[in-house]
Parts: sequence; structure tokens; C-alpha cells
Amino acid sequence: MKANIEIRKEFPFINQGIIYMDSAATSLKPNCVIDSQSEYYKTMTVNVGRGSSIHNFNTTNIVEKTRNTIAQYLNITDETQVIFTQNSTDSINMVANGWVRQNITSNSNIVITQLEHHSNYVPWIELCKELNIECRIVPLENYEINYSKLIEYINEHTLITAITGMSNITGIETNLEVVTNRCREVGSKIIIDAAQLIVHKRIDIQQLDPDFLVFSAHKLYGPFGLGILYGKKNLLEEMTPVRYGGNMVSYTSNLTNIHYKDIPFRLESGTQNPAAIYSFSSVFNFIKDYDIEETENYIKGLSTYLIHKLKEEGDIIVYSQPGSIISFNIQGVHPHDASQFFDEKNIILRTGNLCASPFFANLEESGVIRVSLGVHNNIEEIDTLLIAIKEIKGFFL
Amino acid sequence: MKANIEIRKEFPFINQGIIYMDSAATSLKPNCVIDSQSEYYKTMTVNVGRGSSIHNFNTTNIVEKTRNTIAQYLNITDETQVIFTQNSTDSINMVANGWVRQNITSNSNIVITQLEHHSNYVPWIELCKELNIECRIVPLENYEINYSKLIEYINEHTLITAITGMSNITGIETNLEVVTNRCREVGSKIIIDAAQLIVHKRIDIQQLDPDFLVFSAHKLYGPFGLGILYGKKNLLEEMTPVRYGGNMVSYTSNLTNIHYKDIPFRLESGTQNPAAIYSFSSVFNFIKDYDIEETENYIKGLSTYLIHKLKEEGDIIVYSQPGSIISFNIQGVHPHDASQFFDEKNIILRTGNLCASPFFANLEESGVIRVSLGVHNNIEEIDTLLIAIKEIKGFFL
Amino acid sequence: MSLYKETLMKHFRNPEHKFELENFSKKQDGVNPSCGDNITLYTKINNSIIEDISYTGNGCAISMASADIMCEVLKNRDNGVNISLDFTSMLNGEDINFTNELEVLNVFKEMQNYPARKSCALLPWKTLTTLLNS
Amino acid sequence: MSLYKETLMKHFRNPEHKFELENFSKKQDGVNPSCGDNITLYTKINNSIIEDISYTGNGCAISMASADIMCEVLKNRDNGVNISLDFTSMLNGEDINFTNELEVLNVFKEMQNYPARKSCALLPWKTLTTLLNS
Ligand SMILES: Cc1ncc(COP(=O)(O)O)c(C=O)c1O
Ligand SMILES: Cc1ncc(COP(=O)(O)O)c(C=O)c1O
Repeated sequence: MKANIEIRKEFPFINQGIIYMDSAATSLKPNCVIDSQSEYYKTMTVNVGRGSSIHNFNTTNIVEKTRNTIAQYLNITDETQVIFTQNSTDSINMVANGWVRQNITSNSNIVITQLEHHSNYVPWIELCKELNIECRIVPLENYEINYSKLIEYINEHTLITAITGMSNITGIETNLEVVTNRCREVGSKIIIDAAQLIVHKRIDIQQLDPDFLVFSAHKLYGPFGLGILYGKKNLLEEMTPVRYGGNMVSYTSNLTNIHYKDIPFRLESGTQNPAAIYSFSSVFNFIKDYDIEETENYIKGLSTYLIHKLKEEGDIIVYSQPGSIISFNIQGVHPHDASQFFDEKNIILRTGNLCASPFFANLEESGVIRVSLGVHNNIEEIDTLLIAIKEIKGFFL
Repeated sequence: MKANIEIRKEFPFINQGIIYMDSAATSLKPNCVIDSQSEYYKTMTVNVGRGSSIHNFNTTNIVEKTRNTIAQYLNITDETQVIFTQNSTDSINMVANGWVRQNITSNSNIVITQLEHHSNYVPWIELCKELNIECRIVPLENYEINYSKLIEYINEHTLITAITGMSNITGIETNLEVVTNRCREVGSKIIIDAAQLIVHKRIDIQQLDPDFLVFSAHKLYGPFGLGILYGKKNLLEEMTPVRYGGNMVSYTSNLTNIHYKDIPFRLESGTQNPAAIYSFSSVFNFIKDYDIEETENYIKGLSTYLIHKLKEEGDIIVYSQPGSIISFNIQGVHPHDASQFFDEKNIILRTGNLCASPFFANLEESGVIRVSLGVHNNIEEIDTLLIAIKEIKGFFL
Repeated sequence: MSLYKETLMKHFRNPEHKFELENFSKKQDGVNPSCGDNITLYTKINNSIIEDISYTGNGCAISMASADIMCEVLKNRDNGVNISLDFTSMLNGEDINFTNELEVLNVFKEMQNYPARKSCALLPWKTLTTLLNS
Repeated sequence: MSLYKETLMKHFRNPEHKFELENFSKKQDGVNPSCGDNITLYTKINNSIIEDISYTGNGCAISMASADIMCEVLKNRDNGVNISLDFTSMLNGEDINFTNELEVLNVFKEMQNYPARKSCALLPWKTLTTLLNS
């Protein structure tokens, strides 16, 4: 791993004296990502389409090359299984409305967990309500998924199990093997919300073998406005598009017989964002420099120190284990009151329910203070954070 | 209007010796748009959300300010009626699945025209097929909408009329007054696809008074990945979200009672693209320098000259009238064969069915050569184009 | 922390009106969608005069103190809606100065400089407006 | 225009196989989704030998010439699938040289440099493969 001081230079945002501890909301963007997006607009510009000009061909090629790069990164053999979407939320809703809706029967159930982000929770709740289907919500135990309940809840009637690969509150990784095994056993499909996991673990699709997996570019050093949907080929081919329009049509006959292209194009209607796609492709060069395990160990070191200090401090509830995300509460202080003190030290972190309100259903607290760390953070920044926490305690307690 | 030589400097893409005549596919991006997108990533970065920190508040503010700017530009009194989407295609599908689907009855019909882009055509065709509803396709007459048929087709059973404000093939503006009047008369809702119109005409929502209107930022000098949906307040409030997830949830109770925020947020789930939104806001400064009518007159001058020369040339079918879009065919030459000759002169234009295949249903041709002009084009470029056309004719005929 | 004035902290720490009113005549829930803070207002209204008012709820110091102070100043008044309008205007940057019994509301003037927290201070007042208009 | 060789233009302008075969035994439609070019192939196949082959269709010079040339070289052959594979490889940049009766196919070698047009030249061959495999 490069020296921290070198790494920090790659991220212009923190060179303004900001302490960025909100990587789980969106990761910092390295210069190469920012610059390549501009480069696209300056030197390539044109819309992607299946036109006949060479410029058009070249930009289309950029998109397809990126698709291939992503497939390789995730060890997906067939790149047509990589669909470009808007973000994780979009990807999940596509599966809910484009596949699950079509395949559900009245005695099906859907399994989700209390640990989900709203984006992998609300779509399922609403679909189940609309179709009058049972939605089974696996409860938590000690802020973690209760795996024995999970195994109990997933049964022969489970059409799909929707589960996060890593909680955006606790940062704890899901034991995906247990879940996928159970799903295989009873024939449930599985969709993995890898929005958080993607930046912390090298995902091997062939090994993990999920039916669907989603993530957002913006949480993997990439630009906003770009999401990924991976799916098994036969499932993607079965999917009904949730958006109809340009680019997906192969040809029409008699005005109303519309013939569609094959996947991935059939599921990517409307003008895509080739600038974002090009920019995202540069991420895969960037992360070559950062051995993901080494980076994780570095971050784990920082958070081990932080958690140790928080416990030493006292009056603090910690919901996390050492890892990239550390959520906690200072007893007696509302997270939003604390946030004022972080602001004054130019520390960016997140407070509140973090779009994962089910987590708080059985807790007294309705929110947390979340510190989420990235490769750019260092021990001095943790110390500044700890000073802020001391001040908060001093003021409020 | 600024001198053309000055205007051209604003668009880095054409400073590579490229003749860009594909503005209808996506407009050129001025430096301010490209730079502000980078600026967002370099100095603001953070995700938009309703967090409590000041940084978060500031980025959220950028989004809301842009919403306000757009509302003002379109003369919309209430900015909550401006919804950020992915592109026009996304906006149209939102209306189809979020409002029309919920309000349709078995004797409703939907009216569209043969002039539509696939994005305002296929969603309606497919919805009607799925729900077994009549879809009435207004035919063309002389490459234009047949207005007497249109008036006949729209009747008391018409739930919605979906119509383009300007054809992306002919460039001819729709007489929207006739259409909206007829819709009012019989109580049909109207959705206007302003994807092409937006850059050529200042739209005044209060005067035009449509029920829905959509466009894409990327066709108005803006970035990819951002669309707009305008809707009447009561209709937006009635809309069912097509995507559920983060940001739209107000609070949840008992795990399954989910309370949503008001519009616009209820319809904007998942991480938005604040960089694109910020970048798009700079467009509205940029276009202040370009009186839209003056610009249109300038472009009309170029195309009048072009059409005159094409007719002089002979063996050419022209589908357009003077305006920003000129589509034509060289008789006996397939558009794709022609495209090779334009490539060699570094002229970017579009050939094919332009994602509007219904237009060709009754024609012998299955595609066109489309020249679409912008404020940056000039007479020398038109002359180069004409030389290429002469060469094509010389070679093939 | 200039935001957390002493008066404000006093009301947060030792609230005087944070309980469920007995025999209330009207009740109203309010939520701040930006953070989940919630409040329930209880009022006894007679001839448009707020004879008694209290609240319960969960939220940050700003929202809870704002609720407590609101209850304090509104008791035995009939112009809650107007005060609410003035209070909102003050937070939005207008040069408004409360006097006499309402003077305490001026502690929130500082919120002009903390735009991210305005909605906290406004939550009880918004809830009040809903209650009075319903 | 190095792309539009004389041989190619000859086949485009004066096609010899562009008609519907009488008594064809198998027929196959093909479309190029990237541009709408379409073709219908007609074949008479006997013991895996293509005894006769023709086409009709609508498309650019490249796709139509490619179809005409394909019909010319395939008549009385039984290894259409293999030739199709080689042809595709050549367009994708492999160093393949057709000889004898197949030599004419080398005019398409230039297409390596026109990636946007490859699919035009391939349309008839793809359609053929579908036909032979069905
Ligand atoms: C008339 C018209 N409608 C809709 C669209 C679709 O726009 P987008 O691809 O940005 O969704 C286009 C352009 O592609 C268009 O020209
Ligand atoms: C676990 C998890 N799932 C889903 C999402 C939604 O991602 P996006 O907003 O990019 O769609 C997030 C982040 O917001 C997340 O942390």
C-alpha cells in the first residue's frame, strides 16, 4: 500500500482541510475519475447508439469495454450479464418489478432482514403489500442478523431472499455462504445488495453464485448516476424491462410489433451516461494500486483504535465491530446535537437512521453517529474525532 | 448573439477539428458545464441527504437551488413540481407506470403519434398491450402529424395523449395549442415529450399548461444522466413511485408502515446525481448569453441554405423544413453507406431510423441522414457537408 | 457552541412542559422527515385561547427546547398562528425581534446561521400550526 | 473510399442472387439490430450440400454485396458453417486468407479497419449460420 500521505493526494476533496469520514455514503473520488469524466465530455462527447459512424462506434465501444472490465473484476464469464442502471436502488427495483412481480404466486413469500437499507427493504415491503404476499423480516440479535431465524424463514415458498452483503449501520459483513446455501437448499433466488460490500471485498461471482447482485459506482470511487445489476443469464432474459424506449429496440413491424435486442441492451433503455461509464472504468485502474485486503487491514487498524478509545471513554454504545464502519451513540446526547460539534471541526460523518430505520425498531435510540472510513483516513483524524467526542460529552453530560 | 468564432471556443469538443452536426442526439457541452461537474467532485463531493451536518445541508441546497432555477426557467410557480429523473425515457416511463397504469379503465384509450421517438412510443404500446387497452396511433401526412386525425382520435375515453413537441426526425414543431385544446375539450391528460423542443424554444409551463412534460439535460447543453419530469401538482401527488428506497422515506413504524415524504422527494428515490445537477445549473447561466430566438434564426439561416443546396443538387428527398434538424435521403444510396463519407471528413451526424421507426412504416426508406445543427455550426461546415454529399453521389450514382 | 445557548440547554435539560396533558382537547403528532425527530402536542383550547399546552417527544436538544419554550410562551394566548409565522420568518433571516413575554424566542435567532438545524427548531411550531388549523 | 472495392460495388449494383428461390427447402430471416438492415435467405439443401441459395433484403451496399458474394461462393458446398467462422475471424482481425473459389471473400479484409461496419458484412453469414443450425 502507498504511504497515506501519497494516497491522500489522489483525493482533491480532502485537500481543503476536511476530515472525511462518510465513505459509506459516497466514497471520495480520485483525480483520475474526475478527470476522465471531463475528458469524455471534452474529447468524446457523442451519444452512444448503434449508429453507423465511427465516432458513434467508438463511444459505444467505451461502454462495452467498461462492461467487460467490470465483468472481469467480478469474475463474471459473460459480460452481457452486467447491466448498467442508475444506482443500487434502481437495480433492486428492476429486479422487484421486472422479475419477482412476474414470477410470484399467492403462496410465495419474500425474505428480507431488519438490517436492510431502505433501498433493499421498501421495494419488497411495497411489492408484498400490493400483491398480498407474505414478507418475512428476519430479526436482529445483538445488532446482527439472526441466522437461525433466517434459515427458518427461508423455505420452499420463498421466491427470493433479499439481503445486504454488509450493513451500512454496523459495517458487519453478512455470512453470505450460509444464506446462499439455504437458498439453494429450498430453491429460493437470492439478491445481494453489495452497495457497501463492493468496496471492502473482492467479490467473485462464480464462487459466490448469487442470482442477482447490485451496487453503485459512487460507493466504489466512481461517479454518481451509475449502478450495476448483475444477474444470472436466464433470469435477465426472463426480466420484463421497467423502462421502454430508445436503444433497446431492434426493429418494429406493423407499428405495434416491437422486437427487442438481447440483454444487456433490452434492459438499458434511454440515453445512458457514457461519461460516467468511462469515468468508472478508470476506477479499475486506480484500485489496482490498492490491494483490497491490505487496505482493509489498514482501515481495521484505525477502527480498532477508535473502538478501543470509545469504550475507554465510557457512556458510549458501540454497534459495530472493527471494520470500515463504526456506528455509536453517546448516551444522553442526540446524534444531531453531536453533529454540530463535528461540523465545527470540519469532520464529515453521518448521524441519524442512515436510511435503515428498521434497525432501530426495537432500540431506544432512533439514530446513530456513523464514522465510515476509507483508505485516505489516518490516525490523526481519528484523534481529532475523539477530541470532538470529548467536547460533546463535556458540553452535554 | 456572440460571434460564431467566440461561441465555438466554449465547446472543447469541436476544437479537435470535428464538425459536429448531431446536436439532436446530444448537444455539445460548454466548458462551464464540464468544469462545474469536476468542481462538484473536487470541492463538494458529499452525498445529498437529509443529514444534519452543514456539508450535507449545503449539497442538498445545491440540488434544491437547481430545482428552483429550472422551475423559474420554465415558469413553474411551485418548484416541487420539478422531479429529477435519469432522462426523458425514465420520466415518460414513470408517468406510464406511476400514473396511467393506476388510472386506466378497460374502456380508456391512449393516443400517441407515428412521429414519436421510441421513448414516447414503446412504453405506451407495451402498457396498452399488457392491459388490453386501445392505443391509437395518429398517422402522418406529408411527414407531419395529421391534425384532423389527431382531433378525431382524442375522445372522451382518452386517458392520456402522449406527443412530441418537436420531431427528432423532421425537426418540425408540433402545434401544441391544437393538441392541448383538444385534450382539454374531452378531458384527456397530455404528456409532452420536450426532449427536442427544450433547446429550441423557451417553454412557458403556465401558458402551455400541460399535465406532464419531460426532457433530458444532455440535450440542453447539460450532462448525461439527468432528466426532468414536470407534472401538475395533484397528478404528481397521485403518482405511485416506480422506485422505492432511500431518501424518499419520512419515517417507518412497526417495520411495515412506511411513511413517505412529499413530492418531489417521494418520487426521487436512491442516491441522486448532485454533480450532474450542479453542472446542469450552470447551463442556465450559459444560455442567458444566447437569446433563444436569435439563435434559432441563425440556425434557420444555415438550414435554409442547406435545404436550398440539397434541392439544387437533385436526387435528394428532404423530410424537413428549415430549422435545426434536416433529415434527407440521397436516392439510391443507403444512409449507412453515406456515413462512411462523412466519417472521412470528420463530420458527425446520424444515419438510420433515429429510434423513431414508426416514421418509416409507410415509406420505402428505412432510415435517413440527419443533420442537426446547434449554435456552434457555421456556413463553412455546411459547405464541407455539401462536398461530402457530392462525393457520395459521384461514387454511388 | 454559540448554537446551544444557556436558556436553550436549561429547557432541554429541565423541561417544564414535557408530559401528556390530562384532559387535553386536541392532540397533534409531528415528525421531522429530515431526521426522524417526533413530537406530540396536547392542548386545551377554549374560545381560541390556548388554556393549556404540553408535549412529549423524542429529538435533539434544539427541537425539544424549542417545544418547551413554545409551550411556555403560548399558554393563555390566542395568537399562536401569528407567532408561529413570525418565528419562522426570524429563522429564515428576517429582522424580527420578539418583546415582552415572547422575548425568550430570540435565543433562536442564531439558527439563521445553522440552516441545517432550522427544521429542528421549527418542528414544534409546524405541528402547532397543523393543530390550530385542523 | 478504400472500403468500397470495385468487386463489392459490382455485386451491390448488379446482384446475381437477389431473388426468391423457387421451391426453396429452408428460409431464414435476419436483421441487424444496429441499423435495421434485413435479409431473407432461401436455400435448397440436400444431404447437407447447399444445392442452391439466394436472398432478398434491404440494406447498405456492404451487407447486400456480402450476401451476393456469399451466395456465389456457397453454391454446391457443404461447409458453410466453417467458412462463416473463418469469415468472422477475418473481420475480427485474424490473419486469414481465402484461396481458390473463396478468394473473392478477401475483399472484406479491409473491414477490419471499419469496425462500425463489420456487422453489415456479417449479417448474411450470421443468418446463414442460424439457418444451417436450425
Ligand atoms: C423526441 C425525443 N424523445 C425522447 C428522447 C429520449 O431521450 P433520452 O434518451 O435522453 O431519454 C429523444 C432522444 O433520444 C428524442 O429525440
Ligand atoms: C447497504 C446499502 N444498500 C443500498 C444503498 C443505496 O444505494 P444508492 O442510493 O446508490 O442506490 C446504500 C447506500 O445508500 C446502502 O448503504
